[in-house]
Amino acid sequence: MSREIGEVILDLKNVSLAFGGVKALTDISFDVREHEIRAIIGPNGAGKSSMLNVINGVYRPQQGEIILRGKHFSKMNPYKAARAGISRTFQNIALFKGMNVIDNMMTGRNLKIRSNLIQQALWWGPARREELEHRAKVEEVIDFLEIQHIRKTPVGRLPYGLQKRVDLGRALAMEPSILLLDEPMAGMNVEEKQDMCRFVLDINDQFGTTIVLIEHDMAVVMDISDRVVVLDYGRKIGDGLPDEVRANPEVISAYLGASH
Amino acid sequence: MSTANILLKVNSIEVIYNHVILVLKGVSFSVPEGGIVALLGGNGAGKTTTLRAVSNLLRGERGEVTKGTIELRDERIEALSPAQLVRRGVIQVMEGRHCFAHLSIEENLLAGAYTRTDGKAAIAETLEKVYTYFPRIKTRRSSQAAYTSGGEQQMCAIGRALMANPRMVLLDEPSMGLAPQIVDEVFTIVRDLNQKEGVTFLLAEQNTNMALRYADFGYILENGRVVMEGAASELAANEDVKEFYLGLSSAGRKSFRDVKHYRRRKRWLS
Amino acid sequence: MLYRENGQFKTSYAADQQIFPIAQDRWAILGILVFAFIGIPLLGDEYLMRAILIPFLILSLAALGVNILVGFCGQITLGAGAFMAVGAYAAYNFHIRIEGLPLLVSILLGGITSALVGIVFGIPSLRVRGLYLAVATLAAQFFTDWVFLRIPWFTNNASSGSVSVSNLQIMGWEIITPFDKYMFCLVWLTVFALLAKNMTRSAIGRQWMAIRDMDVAAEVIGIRPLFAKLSAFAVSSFFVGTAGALWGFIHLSSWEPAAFSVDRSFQLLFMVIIGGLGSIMGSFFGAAFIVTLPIALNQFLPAIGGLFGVTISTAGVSHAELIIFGSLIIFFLIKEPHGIARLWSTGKEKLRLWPFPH
Amino acid sequence: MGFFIETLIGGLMAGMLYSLVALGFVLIYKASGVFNFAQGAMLLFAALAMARFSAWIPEWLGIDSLWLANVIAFFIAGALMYLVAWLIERLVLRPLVNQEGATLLMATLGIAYVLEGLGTSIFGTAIYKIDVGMPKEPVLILEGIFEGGLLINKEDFVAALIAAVLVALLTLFFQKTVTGRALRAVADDHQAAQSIGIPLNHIWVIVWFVAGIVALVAGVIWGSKLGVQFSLATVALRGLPVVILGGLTSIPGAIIGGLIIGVGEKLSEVYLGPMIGGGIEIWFAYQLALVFLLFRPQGLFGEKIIDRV
Repeated sequence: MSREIGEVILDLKNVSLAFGGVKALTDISFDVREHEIRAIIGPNGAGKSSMLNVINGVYRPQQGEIILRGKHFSKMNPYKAARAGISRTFQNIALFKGMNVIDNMMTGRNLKIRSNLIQQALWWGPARREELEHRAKVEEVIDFLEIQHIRKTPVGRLPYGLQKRVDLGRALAMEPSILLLDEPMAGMNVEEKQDMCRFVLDINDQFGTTIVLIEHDMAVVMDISDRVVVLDYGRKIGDGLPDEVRANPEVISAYLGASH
Repeated sequence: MSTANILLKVNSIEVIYNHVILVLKGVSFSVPEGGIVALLGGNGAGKTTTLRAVSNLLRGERGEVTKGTIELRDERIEALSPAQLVRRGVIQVMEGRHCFAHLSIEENLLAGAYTRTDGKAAIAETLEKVYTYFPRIKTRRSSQAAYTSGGEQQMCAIGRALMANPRMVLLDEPSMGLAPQIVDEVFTIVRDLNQKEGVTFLLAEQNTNMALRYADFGYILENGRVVMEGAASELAANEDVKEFYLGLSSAGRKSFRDVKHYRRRKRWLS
Repeated sequence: MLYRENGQFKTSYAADQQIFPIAQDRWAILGILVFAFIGIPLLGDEYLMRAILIPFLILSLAALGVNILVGFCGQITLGAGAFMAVGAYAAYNFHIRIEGLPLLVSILLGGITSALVGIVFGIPSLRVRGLYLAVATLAAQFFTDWVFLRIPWFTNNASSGSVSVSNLQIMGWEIITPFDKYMFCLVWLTVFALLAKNMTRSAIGRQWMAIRDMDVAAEVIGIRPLFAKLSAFAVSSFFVGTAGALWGFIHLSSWEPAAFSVDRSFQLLFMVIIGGLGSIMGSFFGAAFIVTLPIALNQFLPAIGGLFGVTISTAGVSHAELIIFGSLIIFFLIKEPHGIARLWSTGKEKLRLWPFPH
Repeated sequence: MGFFIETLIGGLMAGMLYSLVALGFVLIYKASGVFNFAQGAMLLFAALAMARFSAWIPEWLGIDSLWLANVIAFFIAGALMYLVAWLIERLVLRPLVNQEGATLLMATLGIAYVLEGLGTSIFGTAIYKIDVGMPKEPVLILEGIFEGGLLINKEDFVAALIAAVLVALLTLFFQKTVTGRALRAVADDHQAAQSIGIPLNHIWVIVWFVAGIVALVAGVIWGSKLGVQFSLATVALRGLPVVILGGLTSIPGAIIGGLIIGVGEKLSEVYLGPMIGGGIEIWFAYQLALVFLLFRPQGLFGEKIIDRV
């Protein structure tokens, strides 16, 4: 494999997050290196999704800071995160249900749109040109994800597995440098998981995108991730290479259970 | 399966959503009394729709059974309301758990006893029984359901269904989004309930591995049709099932990293 | 088998992104336009224009505006009437206070004022959602009701807010007859419908819809809710405001605040919901339905009564109108909760599949 | 000072009535997720029925007792409200199950038109009186403390008392009974409630009926104060700011919100009105609610919107 894992580009330092007194994350530090696939695992309610939400600014941690390519953010917000090249998918699929596949993915190009409202209303000059350019870009992503046959289908009508793929497509349309995936394989059978793994690996491989991934399926995590961090009750209980984590006794008792 | 103890019999049903979208194209299967039957298959295969057709929760989604019959102990049930079905002992635990977010766990459970007419004492007894099966949620009994974890919500949802004293539970994706350990726990409880209480289960599951380990019999759905059926052990031994649903090849489990960029066609489609 | 897109292959994204990608649709819409611009003026009488067509055109414009906000951006408003009022009274003030200001400019300025007011009343939408927001928009309604009734400056010291305009002309074209008025409104609506369609099919429209469908996800992909929501309020209020100005200037020529009461707001909301939320076409369907229904009832009820040998009193007719209007609305919502536009597209889909369903 | 307190109390009393209207909204919203714009029309319909039957019954049955006539009329009007609830469930809610909020809202506007049309064609359009023997005379209290004492309307006082009792009963019903729990379950998740065998249709009839009774009580109080006429339907518009101030899902919110709006309206009308031209109470109530909303988007007591990403 040609990709080279680079320096740390995303670094979380001592992050703590609480909702009305209930602690979701306690003093968590971890880093992500460029081009790696970084997995976050842990039991339900361990704070995995909260972690992603902190990274892209949906939640504001009470303590700690986020360092992105050397820039310190004590307050991240989703817009800033998006500008900085972070995109994500959602655990419960957060597609725009009233739009078709293409339009959903076109929203991913939003930050790159330069024309203003009036130009768009007149469908004139840069507005029209941009629309075509971005459409071409989106079509590339559609080809990559092999969803050509559904490009005009309203997303609400798609089966779950394809919705997950469109969700990924929307995130990819942003051409992110860091991609956060929240349980991309939940509720899938092995065949579909294989497809999804292939996409994740290809994204990582072809575009060099750094990937942070939450996943329950241990087989998937062990096979495709470079490093794994393990959370339990909002604390970090393990961090390292997949094999190290699998051998960590604390991780076994909290999460994996004896049979795995 | 002998026909003597068939509890539920579904006969080539067809389901259409919104008058135009055909989702089930003639699905037939049967569930024996006291069995655990699994409906397996990918997303959009029609598992959830099948369960909804049985429990008659389709109408809210603008779907309807347009052909075929569904019989419970030889009684046609397509026209019954969900409430009437619960009174006949058939109850569904929906995908995604659907606990009452603002009610406490205990209130959730008690709400499950709405159709019971056998008095408070009997309900209290069932509540205790549910708590013995799910000790984990007993400790959270007074928390609002919205603030409990996914595993606890799944247990709450199953427990809530048990409060109705059902003979048959339709379980939709019980493992979805749960940590491996919790999935084990949930399935173990399902087996216990089946063996000790004699509750019949019809479950729809993506997690083929888990489902086949606990079920007696399985049906594989694809594109709204049953493409394969058999005893759980037979299915688990089938080469196609192994490859496409369990991720095993003759050389043992294949790493997800080594998945090829092309796929072999399934034999039953060719 | 006539309605097919078979054989119409798109060779460029530009072709695929046309407003009507299917050739049959393009011909149909062209036909309608030709009929509206040439056929109706030749065939229609003055009553038809005054009582039905002009109100239909203006209210369609307002419905377009409401649909942008409610249907595309998902912010329910019960205060659309207020913005019609703002548009009408603002245009009125520009018209009488600035000597020689062209009519077009007055109306556009009315729209712009309405857009600014819309932004102010849109600010709560950044915090408040759904039905709470819907009720909050009533604040705008009651506030403007009061302003134009009680503050004499806005109505040039006219009593009880009643004002009138006369002598309307554009570059020498005097707008007097129903025919002139019809043409003026038709041109206006055609232009603005096109603008609305363009917005909804480009980036700004996608921003609105993204906010409507899932605001957290929209933020995460870099859409600022502030800009998306307030721009929807502004554009919507602009449309509604110009519609208000047209309603006052062209349709009524003299009016008072009651012309833009809360009932008007409900009426507009009915139009977009019955017509189809998030559909440009739907706005026209809805407006047509709501404008013609009361007139039809009014005409036919006594006749039907007569058929059975009952004379229905005027009061009886108005009561029956209420009942039938209410029932029909419920009936429509049940029949197709997504509005006539959905009925239309399902019909087209079936036609496309015909004669082989599924 | 005395005048201020009188205004304040007047506001509180008026607020209690707003609370009753708001309560109808809250009940229906909680259980069926419907924002019921027909609440005003229901109130008008109930009040019209009460006014007309209490006048017709002595004629028809030849009884002299006003009290008895009122009781019978109340029960007839109540039965009528049950019929209305049943019809609404059958003809509107059932076919529209699981539709979006805006669609349901429009449907209730449709219901409002139908009810207004029906009410006026059955019962007529004149102004009617409801005489339930409410004490009309004002009383002076606390003469020792304030100069000239405080002038309190006894009728308002009785009305407030009735409203308070009604609210207490409803709260008990919701929190303590099996049906109440089922109602709350339905309010949380229709489908899940259906899946465990709670019959939605039945629950909705109950809840619309309860809201109908609340409308009837409010209609009787309001009607006996101001007479029954078509404009009573617009009372609902006065209840709306109360609902959003208090929170769409909170019964205590409806009460407290009503009081705040009542007091706010009266004080603003008396002290602010003369300065800027009068007639400000309606929009003032809405603006007041709006300002509150900016600080608490789910209303004062509304349940926090629990959403997880």
